[in-house]
Amino acid sequence: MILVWLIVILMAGGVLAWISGKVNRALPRWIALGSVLAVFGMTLYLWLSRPTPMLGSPWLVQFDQPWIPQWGIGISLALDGLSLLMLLLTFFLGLLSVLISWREIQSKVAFFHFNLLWVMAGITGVFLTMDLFLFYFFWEVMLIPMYFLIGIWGHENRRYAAFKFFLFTQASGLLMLLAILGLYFIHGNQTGIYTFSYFELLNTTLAPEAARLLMFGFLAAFLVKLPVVPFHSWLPDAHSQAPTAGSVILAGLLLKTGAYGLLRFVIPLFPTATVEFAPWAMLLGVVGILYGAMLAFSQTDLKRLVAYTSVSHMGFVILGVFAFNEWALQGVVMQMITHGLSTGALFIIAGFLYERLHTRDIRQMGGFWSTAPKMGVIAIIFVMASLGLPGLGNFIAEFLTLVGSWQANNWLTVFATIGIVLATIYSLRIMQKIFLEANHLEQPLADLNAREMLIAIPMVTMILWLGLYPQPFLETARPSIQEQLQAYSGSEAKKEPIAQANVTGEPAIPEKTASTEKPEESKPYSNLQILKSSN
Amino acid sequence: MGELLWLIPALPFAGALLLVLFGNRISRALVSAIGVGSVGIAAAITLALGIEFLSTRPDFIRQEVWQWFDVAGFSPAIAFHLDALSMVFIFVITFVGFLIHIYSTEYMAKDQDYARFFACMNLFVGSMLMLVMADNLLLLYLGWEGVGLCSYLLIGFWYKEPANGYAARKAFIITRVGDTAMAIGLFMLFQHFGTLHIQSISTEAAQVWSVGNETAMIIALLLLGGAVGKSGQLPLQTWLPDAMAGPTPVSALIHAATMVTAGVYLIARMHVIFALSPVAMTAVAVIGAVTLLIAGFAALTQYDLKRVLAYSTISQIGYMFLALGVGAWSAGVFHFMIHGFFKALLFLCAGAIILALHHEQDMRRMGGLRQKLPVVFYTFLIGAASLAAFPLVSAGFYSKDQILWLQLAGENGNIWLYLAGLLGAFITSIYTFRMVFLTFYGEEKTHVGHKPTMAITMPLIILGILSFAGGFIELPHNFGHVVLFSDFLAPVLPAVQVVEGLTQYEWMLQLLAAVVSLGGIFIAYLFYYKKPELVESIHRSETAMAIHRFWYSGWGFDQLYDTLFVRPYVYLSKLNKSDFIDSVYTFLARITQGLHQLFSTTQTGVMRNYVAGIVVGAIMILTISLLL
Amino acid sequence: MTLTDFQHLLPLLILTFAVLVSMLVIAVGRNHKIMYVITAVSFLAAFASLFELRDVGRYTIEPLLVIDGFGVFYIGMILLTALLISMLSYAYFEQREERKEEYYILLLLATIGACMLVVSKHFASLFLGLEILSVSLYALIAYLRTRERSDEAGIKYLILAAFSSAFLLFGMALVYASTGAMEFAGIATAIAGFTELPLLLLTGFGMMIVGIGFKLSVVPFHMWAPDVYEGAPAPVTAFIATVSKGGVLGVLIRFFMEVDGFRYPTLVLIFTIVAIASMLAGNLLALLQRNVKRILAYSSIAHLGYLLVAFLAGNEMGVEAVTFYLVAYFITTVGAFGVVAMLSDTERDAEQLEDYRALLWRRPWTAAVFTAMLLSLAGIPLTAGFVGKFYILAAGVNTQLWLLVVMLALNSVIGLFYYIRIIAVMFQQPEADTAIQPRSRLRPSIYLASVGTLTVLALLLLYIGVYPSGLLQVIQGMLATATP
Amino acid sequence: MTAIPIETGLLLAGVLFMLGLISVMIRRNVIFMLISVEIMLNAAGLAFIVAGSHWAQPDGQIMFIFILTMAAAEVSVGLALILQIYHQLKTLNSDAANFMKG
Repeated sequence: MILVWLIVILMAGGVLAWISGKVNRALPRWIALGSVLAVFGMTLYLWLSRPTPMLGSPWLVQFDQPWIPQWGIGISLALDGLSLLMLLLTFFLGLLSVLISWREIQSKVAFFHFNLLWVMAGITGVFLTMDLFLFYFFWEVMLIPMYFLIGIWGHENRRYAAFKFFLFTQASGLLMLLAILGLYFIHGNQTGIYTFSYFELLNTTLAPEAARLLMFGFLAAFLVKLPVVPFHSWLPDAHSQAPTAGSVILAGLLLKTGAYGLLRFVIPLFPTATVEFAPWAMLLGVVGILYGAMLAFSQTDLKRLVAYTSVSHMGFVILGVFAFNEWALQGVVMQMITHGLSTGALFIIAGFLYERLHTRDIRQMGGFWSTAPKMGVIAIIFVMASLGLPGLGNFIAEFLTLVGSWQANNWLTVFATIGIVLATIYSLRIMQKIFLEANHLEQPLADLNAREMLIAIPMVTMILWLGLYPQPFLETARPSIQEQLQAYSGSEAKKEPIAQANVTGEPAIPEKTASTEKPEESKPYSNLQILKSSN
Repeated sequence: MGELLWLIPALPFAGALLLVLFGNRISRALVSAIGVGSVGIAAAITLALGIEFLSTRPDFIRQEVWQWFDVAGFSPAIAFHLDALSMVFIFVITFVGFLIHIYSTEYMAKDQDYARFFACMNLFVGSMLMLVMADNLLLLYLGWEGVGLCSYLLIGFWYKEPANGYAARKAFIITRVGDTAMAIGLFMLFQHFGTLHIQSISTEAAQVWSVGNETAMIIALLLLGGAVGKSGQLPLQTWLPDAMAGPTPVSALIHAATMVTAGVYLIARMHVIFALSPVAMTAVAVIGAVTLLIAGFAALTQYDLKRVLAYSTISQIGYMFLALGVGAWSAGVFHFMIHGFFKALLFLCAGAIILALHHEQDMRRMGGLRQKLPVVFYTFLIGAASLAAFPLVSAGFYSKDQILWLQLAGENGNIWLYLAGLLGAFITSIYTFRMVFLTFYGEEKTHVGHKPTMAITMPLIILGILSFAGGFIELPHNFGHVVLFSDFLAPVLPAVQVVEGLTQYEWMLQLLAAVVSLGGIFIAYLFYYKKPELVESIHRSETAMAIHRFWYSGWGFDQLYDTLFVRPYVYLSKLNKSDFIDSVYTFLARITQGLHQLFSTTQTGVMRNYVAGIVVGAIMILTISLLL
Repeated sequence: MTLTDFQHLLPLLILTFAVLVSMLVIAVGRNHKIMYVITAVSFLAAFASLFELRDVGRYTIEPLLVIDGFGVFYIGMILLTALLISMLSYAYFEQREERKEEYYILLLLATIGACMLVVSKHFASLFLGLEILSVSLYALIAYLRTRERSDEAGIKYLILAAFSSAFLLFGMALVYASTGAMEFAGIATAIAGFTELPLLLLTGFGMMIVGIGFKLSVVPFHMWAPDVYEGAPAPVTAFIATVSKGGVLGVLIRFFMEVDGFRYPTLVLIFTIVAIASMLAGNLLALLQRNVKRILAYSSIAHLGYLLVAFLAGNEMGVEAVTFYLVAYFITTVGAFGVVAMLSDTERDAEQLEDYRALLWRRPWTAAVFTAMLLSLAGIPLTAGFVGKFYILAAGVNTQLWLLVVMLALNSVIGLFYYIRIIAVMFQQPEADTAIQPRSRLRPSIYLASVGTLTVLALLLLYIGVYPSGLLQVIQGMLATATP
Repeated sequence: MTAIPIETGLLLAGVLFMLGLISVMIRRNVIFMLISVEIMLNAAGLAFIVAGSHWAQPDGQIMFIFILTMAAAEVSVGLALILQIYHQLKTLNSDAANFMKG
């Protein structure tokens, strides 16, 4: 029930914030802050109170309630380590988003906070639902408020950006809807039970051809959202035009829903098809890493630059997801969190600068270190995080991802690793152009004030914590990651799962009754991986 | 004592943290106290630990602070491993680091970003200690990248000058190229051993792989890539001369004594892997030999005092690589230590000179400083003697002689490598004393402003003593036969196998080395003191000047990389600034708009056209229904 | 005709009675409010009488009509829609035409026609219903005589509708000629006897499609739609878009189910082409259009295309999907035109995109309702339109009409563009000059009627969007009894 | 009286229909367009009568009566509208009524 409350509090808070705008201009902010704090507290409590799941199942909390029984749709919410981490990230960034908007947003405050909270409600729903219909429902619910956030409070080119964002995500989402329906009917025809329940659909037996098509349907949505390179072009516009809170939520959370979808749905639902597609997906990832990094280097709009770094970083996510091993997937989960923090922080800094300078053009910046050293220190920490400096969270993420992907594909990993050099190039350029060199400004740039430090310090703490002692997070994610990999540990061992599946037409899905391996048992399996892949 | 191990890196880190948080709000004295004090205490602990280490002689001391993370068996810890090799490095880092910190309190006294400087320096010392004390390669990598960051921050310390920023980025990016190779090496190591714990890898690798194993070779070469990047060896050496843009204490600490030798440490640390691959060993030696020559020639032509020293650093690290490449592990590490002393000394002296001459670095505008800065002169002379391997009385002689000797006598030795080393030694002594003569002799060209005080001279004197006396702990066996150093390292690094029957000729080679060194000094004396017109005559020759320019530019590597990598990348990137993929979607949108326009023209508003439309539709439907 | 026959025809009879009473009332004296009340009450009464027929099963009034769950549901839908439209009309006409009373007679008549359509099972009743509907519509469209565009729309609709009726009739005649029956069931039996469909029959079907297609305004018979939508008064437009099309679609479904038209690949092919063309042309035409009423016209063309997708699924689920979608579409369309009607002034309807600029800041609730309607048209969750579109897609996927389904998805995206374009205009920052533009406000009481209607519609929209189960249950229950 | 074959009758109706159709397409005068539509409707009525006589049923003729009635209603509304149009445009040219397009 706590899961429903999470969503309900956010939605109700949003409506309340909207209404309260009539009473008082500041009230919406406090209401928004209060509701986000409430849900953050609840999630934190969940995390602290139950660090390990019940034996044999990765699920920590579940909630089931029929919704549209005629179609087998239920309000089925479930929380495992992965979703828990994502929720923590969501509410953490949500809290910061409310704080950064405190000064930035001055028009239509009430409606802004309504949208902010509803985006978060949608994202929360996406991370929690175990019903594909409901998943799609929330997937769309998060779009509209986001559209408004960009379209109303964005920068000069906001309408174009908002349109682009909406059309891209909607188009890809519809393809996913088709795939969901396809799966629904295939499953229904097989078993006679028509349901959208994730747990039921996991048991669907798919012909290879059908599996491939359905997988592409799901992929379409997630790859666009992630985004992967040929489908990324909505992102720079949306990110650069959105208000700071919008950018933070876009980069920190919305992109993560794509990664989450890959982990939660694509991998377990289509084990054989994904194995087949894996090299291509990894290639897309690598292309994304390199292409994004290259484009980031040439941008002059700070937010656009950071947006392209997101493209690059998200390349690691898809690279890792399709490596199918625990290291890579843990790396992906870490990447989701750390990228949320580091890129979010960079956007926040861009927001701070914009508030002071009213420009995002880095050609008009420079030398701010001398007058704003605090901002400089914060910036350098996150710039370093973005180039993957060890000791900061992103390093753990990228290193684990690459270690994992190396087991799967050597050459692509090599190119992905080269991406880190390119990351260095663009990251240092940010530092150079904004904080170093000579200062052209007539008035000195004000350094961070207390409220801004209140935003920055937690992020720095988090990124350091993630870099130096990520174990609590990894521990939380572990059971669910092992669950997602279930389908692979079986087929990988047989060495040629694809060929087999094609001959018999039956993908190698192991019995679901064989529940999660215990953490202690993970080691032999990983050894198996090591021995298997020789080059 | 062993439980204090973690304090050694933690103290500088703590110092850095304090300075970052409060540096702008506290007095300079307190900043110095924190900055210098943290490293000083670390040095004291190192000393205490070292004494205990020497007396008890354990194989190693390990201390795990916490488990970093643990993913499916990949479980690196934040754990420190202290053995003889690390001991040597820690010693150099903390002591030289401490001295340089003291020196900096005076050198940087007038700088407005005093706290930032010490914060970065402390951070550097901490990271460097992390690097050499790590018990697994991932933690080592953390230190490795950490020092890279500090190097970046400190090279670009005076950030208002864009050129400094450029040099800083160049350093970071080029070393990152090497690091990428190293990272891939780590992936491979992990793939094969399921761990990055150095000791486990070393023991297992020796069991699993035989000599000549291809995987071992690839891994060794990849690690070498990392080492080459960090240590400024060919082909990634180009960043080091530019790195001199940083304050001189930085050059002394990071770009001479410690960080740039991280590559040496890495190879020595992973010597088991390297030993398994003759190809990689040869590669190390050849890279060393070629680098030391190229850098030596380049050093000959530089006018900037610090650039000469930078090239000489590259060249001397070449020697270390040369030693490592033939399996003379302890000789390489020995040279590292001695080099750390005398190169730090030389840089600090150079810093004193630069400070005295109002940040003048061009040797052509120096001269006659012998009387004005006597302490600097004599300590510089000791350093120069050591660098030039002045026979018998300099530490450098013993360390370099050992390397040269083992090129021939060592099992993997090679006459060409030896000759390269010998030629290098000759050039070294020429450019070294060129510096001495140009700077300290002749007439005074620039007014001496700041006279160094205690904070500068004391470190110089201490380092001078070390550069002079450091060599006596390891003497050739026909000449005292002191093997304190190699004995100390023996549990970690195997001794080199000396070919039978060559030992008797060792004195001839020593003599040759001495002659070469003295010959170099003589030539420098001739050209730059006695008969400067000889230099003039060289400058008149067109070919000589072409070569001069070529050497001066560091053998054209910068231009080469510029045309090969930098400019194409920047060009491509700028070309695609607006993202051509975006135009695909724009095109789609255009098409849709075009279709809209097209369809709109059918809506004429004239009723007869609508009638016609219906008729056309009817005809189509009837055609379909009748024909199909 | 027996008493039970009358009982089953009660809704139609009530409406007819209301028409007669209205005429008498007008003859006695003109009063807008009374007329409005009579109309509303009669709609309500007719709707209430439907509850008697809820579990009717299948009751035929030979040879013309059949009352079954399907028909009852559609009649209910039509009646409610008509009621809502009449409520909107009251406010709309109050401030315009001086002779506004006859409007309600025409509205009632048109509604009777539509109701007739959905229960007819014979060409004659089909024709009668269609023509009652059409002839009333001619007058309704041109009701605001003083407006040029109203007349233009009226004459266009008249000529074109009559023209297409001729096709329909000729087609019917040909079908009759080749089968000898005008009852749907009779035609079905006759067709079942043929080994190969005779040319005459195919030609007849083809010509009927022209007639029906015109009423549904599907491509290529769609060209009248934007002009008529633009020219007609906003409530009438809403009526054309909903009741008229719903009725025709109802009879189409009935006819097709009866003769099992889905067995014939030719017919399926024709409808497939028509569906795809409608979706594409409708959406593309609307893309950069700046007249909101025309946008809605084009969007209705596209929506009919979507509906045909579910229709082509040809099974129970398809019919359910069509019905569900129609409900959602009715609510949405009436709501959208309601907003248009509410914002209109005495001079002209609020149809230019500029009229909506910064609406959110001027009239936030109206803008919110309109936004909800547009999002529903676009098929965004939390609205009925989403569930409807989902249902259609489900029906399509179920019968593996991949081409149609993918086209639908693609077109939804194109459609999205112009819906959110309107929304974007409404959300724009108010500019100094438009903000102060004075707008004549209606009397509060009348204003409230519209506001109430819109609120009800918006709530319904959300309710169905969030909890479609209830409606779904009703539809499935009603239709289960009907499908032959 | 011998029965006329159904094909002949339908052919006549078809020709009539085509005549009406073509003249709707080519005429500009609204009144003539209306008349042409009436011709088409009557063609349909004729077809019904032919079909009805072929099947020996009264249904065709009943339909014809319906059509006649409907056509009358349509013409009356139509003429009223045409009057309005003429008032406003001062012409009966249907092409002039093209204010709405695009």
